[in-house]
Amino acid sequence: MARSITYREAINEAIAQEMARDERVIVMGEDNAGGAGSPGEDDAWGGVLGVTKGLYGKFPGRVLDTPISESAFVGAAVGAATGGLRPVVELMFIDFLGVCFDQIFNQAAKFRYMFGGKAVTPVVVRTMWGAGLRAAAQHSQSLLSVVTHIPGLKVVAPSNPYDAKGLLIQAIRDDDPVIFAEHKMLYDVSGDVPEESYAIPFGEANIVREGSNGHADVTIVAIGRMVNTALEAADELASSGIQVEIIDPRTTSPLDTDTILESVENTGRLVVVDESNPRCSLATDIAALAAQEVFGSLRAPIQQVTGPHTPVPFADSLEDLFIPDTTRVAAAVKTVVDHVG
Amino acid sequence: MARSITYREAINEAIAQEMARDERVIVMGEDNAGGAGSPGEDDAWGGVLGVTKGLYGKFPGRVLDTPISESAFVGAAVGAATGGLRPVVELMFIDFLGVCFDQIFNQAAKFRYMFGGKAVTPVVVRTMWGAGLRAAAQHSQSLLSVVTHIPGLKVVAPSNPYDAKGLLIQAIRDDDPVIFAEHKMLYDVSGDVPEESYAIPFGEANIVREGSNGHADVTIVAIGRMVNTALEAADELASSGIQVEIIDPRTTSPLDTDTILESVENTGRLVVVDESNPRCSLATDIAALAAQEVFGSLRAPIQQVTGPHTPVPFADSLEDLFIPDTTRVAAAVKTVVDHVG
Amino acid sequence: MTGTLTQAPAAELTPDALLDAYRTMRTIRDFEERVHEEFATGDIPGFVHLYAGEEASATGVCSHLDLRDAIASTHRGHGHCIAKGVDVMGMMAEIFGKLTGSCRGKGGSMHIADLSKGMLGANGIVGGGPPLICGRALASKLKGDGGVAVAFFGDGASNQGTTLESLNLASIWNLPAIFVAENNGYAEATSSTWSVATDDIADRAAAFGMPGVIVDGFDFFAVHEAAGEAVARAREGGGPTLIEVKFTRYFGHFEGDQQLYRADEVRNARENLDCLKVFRARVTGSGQLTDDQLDQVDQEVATAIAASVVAAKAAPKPGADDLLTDVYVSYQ
Amino acid sequence: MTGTLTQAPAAELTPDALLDAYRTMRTIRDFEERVHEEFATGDIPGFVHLYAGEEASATGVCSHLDLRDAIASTHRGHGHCIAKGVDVMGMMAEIFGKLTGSCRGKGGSMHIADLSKGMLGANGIVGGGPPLICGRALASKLKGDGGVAVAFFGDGASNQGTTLESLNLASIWNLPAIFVAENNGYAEATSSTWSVATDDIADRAAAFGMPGVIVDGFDFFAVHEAAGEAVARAREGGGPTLIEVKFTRYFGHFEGDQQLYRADEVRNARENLDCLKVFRARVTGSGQLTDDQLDQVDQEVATAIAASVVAAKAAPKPGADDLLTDVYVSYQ
Ligand SMILES: Cc1ncc(C[n+]2csc(CCOP(=O)(O)OP(=O)(O)O)c2C)c(N)n1
Ligand SMILES: Cc1ncc(C[n+]2csc(CCOP(=O)(O)OP(=O)(O)O)c2C)c(N)n1
Ligand SMILES: [Mg+2]
Ligand SMILES: [Mg+2]
Repeated sequence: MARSITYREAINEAIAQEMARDERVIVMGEDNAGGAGSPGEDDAWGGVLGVTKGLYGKFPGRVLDTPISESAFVGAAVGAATGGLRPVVELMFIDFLGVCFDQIFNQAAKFRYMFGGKAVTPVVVRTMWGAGLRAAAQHSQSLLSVVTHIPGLKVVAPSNPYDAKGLLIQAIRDDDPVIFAEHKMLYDVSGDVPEESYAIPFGEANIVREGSNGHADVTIVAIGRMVNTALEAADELASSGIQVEIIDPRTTSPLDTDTILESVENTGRLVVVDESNPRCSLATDIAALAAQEVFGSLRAPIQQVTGPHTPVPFADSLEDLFIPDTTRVAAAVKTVVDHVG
Repeated sequence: MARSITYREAINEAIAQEMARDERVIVMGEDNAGGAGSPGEDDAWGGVLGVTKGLYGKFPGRVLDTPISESAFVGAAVGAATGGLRPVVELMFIDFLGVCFDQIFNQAAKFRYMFGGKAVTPVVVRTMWGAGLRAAAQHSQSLLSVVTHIPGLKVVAPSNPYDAKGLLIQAIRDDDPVIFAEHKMLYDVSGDVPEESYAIPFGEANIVREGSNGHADVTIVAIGRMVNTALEAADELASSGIQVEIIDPRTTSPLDTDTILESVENTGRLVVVDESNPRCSLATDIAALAAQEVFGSLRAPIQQVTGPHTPVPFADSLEDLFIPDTTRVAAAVKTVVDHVG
Repeated sequence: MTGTLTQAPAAELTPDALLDAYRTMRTIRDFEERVHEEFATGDIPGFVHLYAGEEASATGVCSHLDLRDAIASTHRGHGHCIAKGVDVMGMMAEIFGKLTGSCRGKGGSMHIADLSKGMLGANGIVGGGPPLICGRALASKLKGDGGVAVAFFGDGASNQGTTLESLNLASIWNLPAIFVAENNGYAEATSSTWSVATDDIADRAAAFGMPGVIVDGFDFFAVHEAAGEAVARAREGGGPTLIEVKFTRYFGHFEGDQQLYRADEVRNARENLDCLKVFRARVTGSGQLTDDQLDQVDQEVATAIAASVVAAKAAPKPGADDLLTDVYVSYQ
Repeated sequence: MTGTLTQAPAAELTPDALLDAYRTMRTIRDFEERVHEEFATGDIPGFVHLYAGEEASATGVCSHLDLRDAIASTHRGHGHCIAKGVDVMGMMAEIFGKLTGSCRGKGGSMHIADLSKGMLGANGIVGGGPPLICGRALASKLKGDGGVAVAFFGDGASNQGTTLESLNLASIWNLPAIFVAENNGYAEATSSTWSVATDDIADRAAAFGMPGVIVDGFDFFAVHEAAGEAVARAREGGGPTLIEVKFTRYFGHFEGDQQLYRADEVRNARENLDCLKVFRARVTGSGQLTDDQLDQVDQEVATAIAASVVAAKAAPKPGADDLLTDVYVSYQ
């Protein structure tokens, strides 16, 4: 039975269902219950934006608050994963990678390979990413390319409540370390989500919009919140007769290269929309993939629509300019459609 | 007066000359002198591979050993840079980014922007990168894409002793934070280096090999040690009549896009050679650049020759397979030359 | 080496110095109360963490500092900025995201800085400041300019590796650094009695070979005295000190926090411990200042803060021309 | 809570247990001496850090552990592996980069692990292990399996933020964790008397609310006793302990280190303090074991180590088929 719930609720429900199903699943993070040692209510916070709210009451002893020591507690989640638990640890903002990156990329990600295939490290690092909340340079980054670059990590970036639930359930059941990146501007977005548990496999992109009558002029690959921006742009473009196919990779590692390449082979035109900084980004990754694998089908330059090579600014006027919008996406699409080869 | 000295000596000389020239320049890092508090010789190490050896004797009080606390001492270098010094701090291996990344990417890199253009942070982070020393997964990484991704950082990766000296002098004089990445397999490579001080500007690629008589069939962009691999491959290819132009960007941020694009416009074919892991890498960055900016000139798919999506293996047999070699580079060149459009 | 709560006398401070201290504390209080109100109207974007209740710490410490000296602050940085002399007009404009802000609207509340005043920035990263302060202290030491550097950080930050490493580094390098642990009892909703494994944060000083002292953070004079000792020691080459300042924050962790995790400790603090009240009682009781003098400061401050809000609201926002500037000194 | 060097009696250990301990220490010593020789011939690639001289630490601690228990090690990991029961044949092959190695040649000396033995890996990152051990201890605590988890780390690592954070986390979560600071006097060339701001690393225990104890690392019995107490406390839910073990490493920081930073402290240690000598004197002196029994162990160990080298040299290297495997359990 599907109901309309928010992205935040979908994430909460995924964790709750997996905790009920598998007692090895535990949750930890700063104020994930909230109020450890404090005189007031237990479960006073449920995480800084309330995503884990209520889990503490349902699963006493399995939702742990942590001190502000990301290396120690993210590392503890990694260590616990090698010891038979399946921790879901929250790194509040992906921007805080800088104080615990070692435990993620040199430890969790590399154990299996370094140890000759003999380690299994089923840890999920939930973390908030993306711009838009006026949270400025240290709380608004994407950094998805940084984790996608690392062999041994899987990276998930759901763009809607349905995917958030299904992908998180898969992440928790998955035997490899997973970075589960929740876009902070999507928490309050609602969508239809089945009550029952379901897992969405990794590496399977979602074609969120097909062209019209099996035809599309351009392929857009968009990540996270940019899927919505692309959808809006596509509506506009459709009214001027341009048909866009939009692919949401859902997981950036593994990446569903087949679906992307097949679409580009059909359309001959690719626009990648990614709010991250541009250099060595997901946008370059996907563009380079197409330029290597389906060059013969390309009929126009591959356009990247990304944030600029700057930190994320605070002022709303600037942040709105930083984040790719429908105008920029539509302009990129028009450029490739108008391209004369 | 140029003499032949090693990459290691060139780096040491650059630091020594800048320390002599500007008393604000200081050096710090683990055992950068070596033997702090120990009963034996001072300057007992000069860094783990001897790069800073001898500086302590020449500049007493300006070469500081540090405890193993990368966050604290890299952060201290950053703080000192805001306080009027020009620190050259050593992060022994770039793989150790995980224990100090915050001070680099959230602090040093962002100060200027976050503070509205009012900060100047002239810090150089010297660090060792690259595979080949049988140093295994946690001491062999590239990670250049991770730092290149970050706005506010400059990233330098010299491929020979001459560039190492000139670029390091520039790095020390530069007013922005610089990651100076020394390839560990190049330390013992010798080349002609002038004794006198000189600075090589950032963002100016070096065309290390031109085609023949102004003509080249393929452009190779190669990074760091891969420049030598590309040169070897080019010699082989020349003997089978294929002319290759090789571009060494020298700095990956800023990137000399003009030189790269101009060459690709001439040759119509691009191969990027980068030993890093492939996803969201420098190889994708440069490939995507060309696919967007000079699509019309491209006559073949853009080939990326990189390490695989795995950690760096220990065994020599495996590590040799990990690192791109001349055979793979030559094969990629042949693929693009043989491509029928 | 760990001391306990002291009741320090006001004797050695001149009336002017006392008025300055009061003005600073009152400015911080008014600033924060006003930002609290403005936030509620929805005009202020982003995350805002208020310092109200903690004024005596920033003020007591910074009253010993001059332009040779530097401080690093936290996400809760407004008080430190004001105490170190950053202009409130620019601060208020920054919080509103305006081009006239201290950081031209690019930083916001969590990144206000003024390097010309030795204010090295609020910091969005818990534990981000202490390493930087080691560097500032090192710079002063090597340059021999007599400067000291102060890291303010919270009880939560006292568990962060970056902070702990910095204590060790400052100690073995014998730096003119001061570490001020502002223990307001909570890191977000988490109690410091739970998150800090020792009774007092000051106990950690011994683990890093430096003196540690605890002071009543509602008492400007207590902070002032402890900081004075630490600053003097640092200036003389005696190395770093850890000062733990204990008090309560008056507002939520950030604006919007419902504070279910605590009861009415704030009411008690506001009524009985408040640093402004304590200060007034002390200096009028001793006859050093009169109520009239203090009231006049209150008036002047209220006017200045009100003006800062008016100006901030009227100021222009940064625009497209500003997006790409200020990333590098030079690039390409 | 900080203790001092003790001379522990050998009384409570059975002859079999004593023989086991001796065999472990002798195996480590022979292994390391042999790797040292082989490295000199150029057959062993990469960085190799030898544990010779420090055998009593790994052995004294791990003699209390069983398969419920886990350890995390360092770059100097061979001794910890052997003491935790990792097969020396696989270890030697791993160091030579062979397919028969513990990690199929992919890890090398710095990454030997055997999770089936509760050996969570050597670690190339200084301070990499303590956070992981918090997690292993948490897993044991939540599962109620009575397991304990031990982080070995060096004096250099005791300054790393990851280590310090872990001490606090283990304490406030009341974990069955043990932190063994192996103070061999140096981190590379840097003296611990300089890099650690306290007199003793064990002093840091108080800063994180746990007991701290110092033991003579050349004395198996001293380590054994201290570890026994800590393990018992941890198993009973009494929380973590910090044990500082003091000794000297016999070889350079890594193979190739010229050791200009120290004089002949090693000769003195080898001659007068050596853990194998001290052990032999103690157990033969007390009549618990005879020289013959110990000599026989020496023989057996020598044979086993020699065999491991022969096998390692003869074993195949991993090849192209192995490069891309073992990154994920499943991908795509
Ligand atoms: C590295 C990092 N982790 C977590 C956070 C989120 N965060 C911001 S403030 C805060 C609490 C800080 O508590 P404390 O240090 O006591 O300072 P206070 O807010 O009480 O002034 C947390 C967890 C952060 N900004 N940076
Ligand atoms: C994070 C990190 N920093 C630096 C190094 C380089 N390094 C390897 S071992 C070592 C010294 C470690 O000293 P200690 O902890 O005392 O252990 P010991 O070598 O004496 O056993 C250093 C600096 C590293 N591997 N990881
Ligand atoms: Mg606090
Ligand atoms: Mg040591």
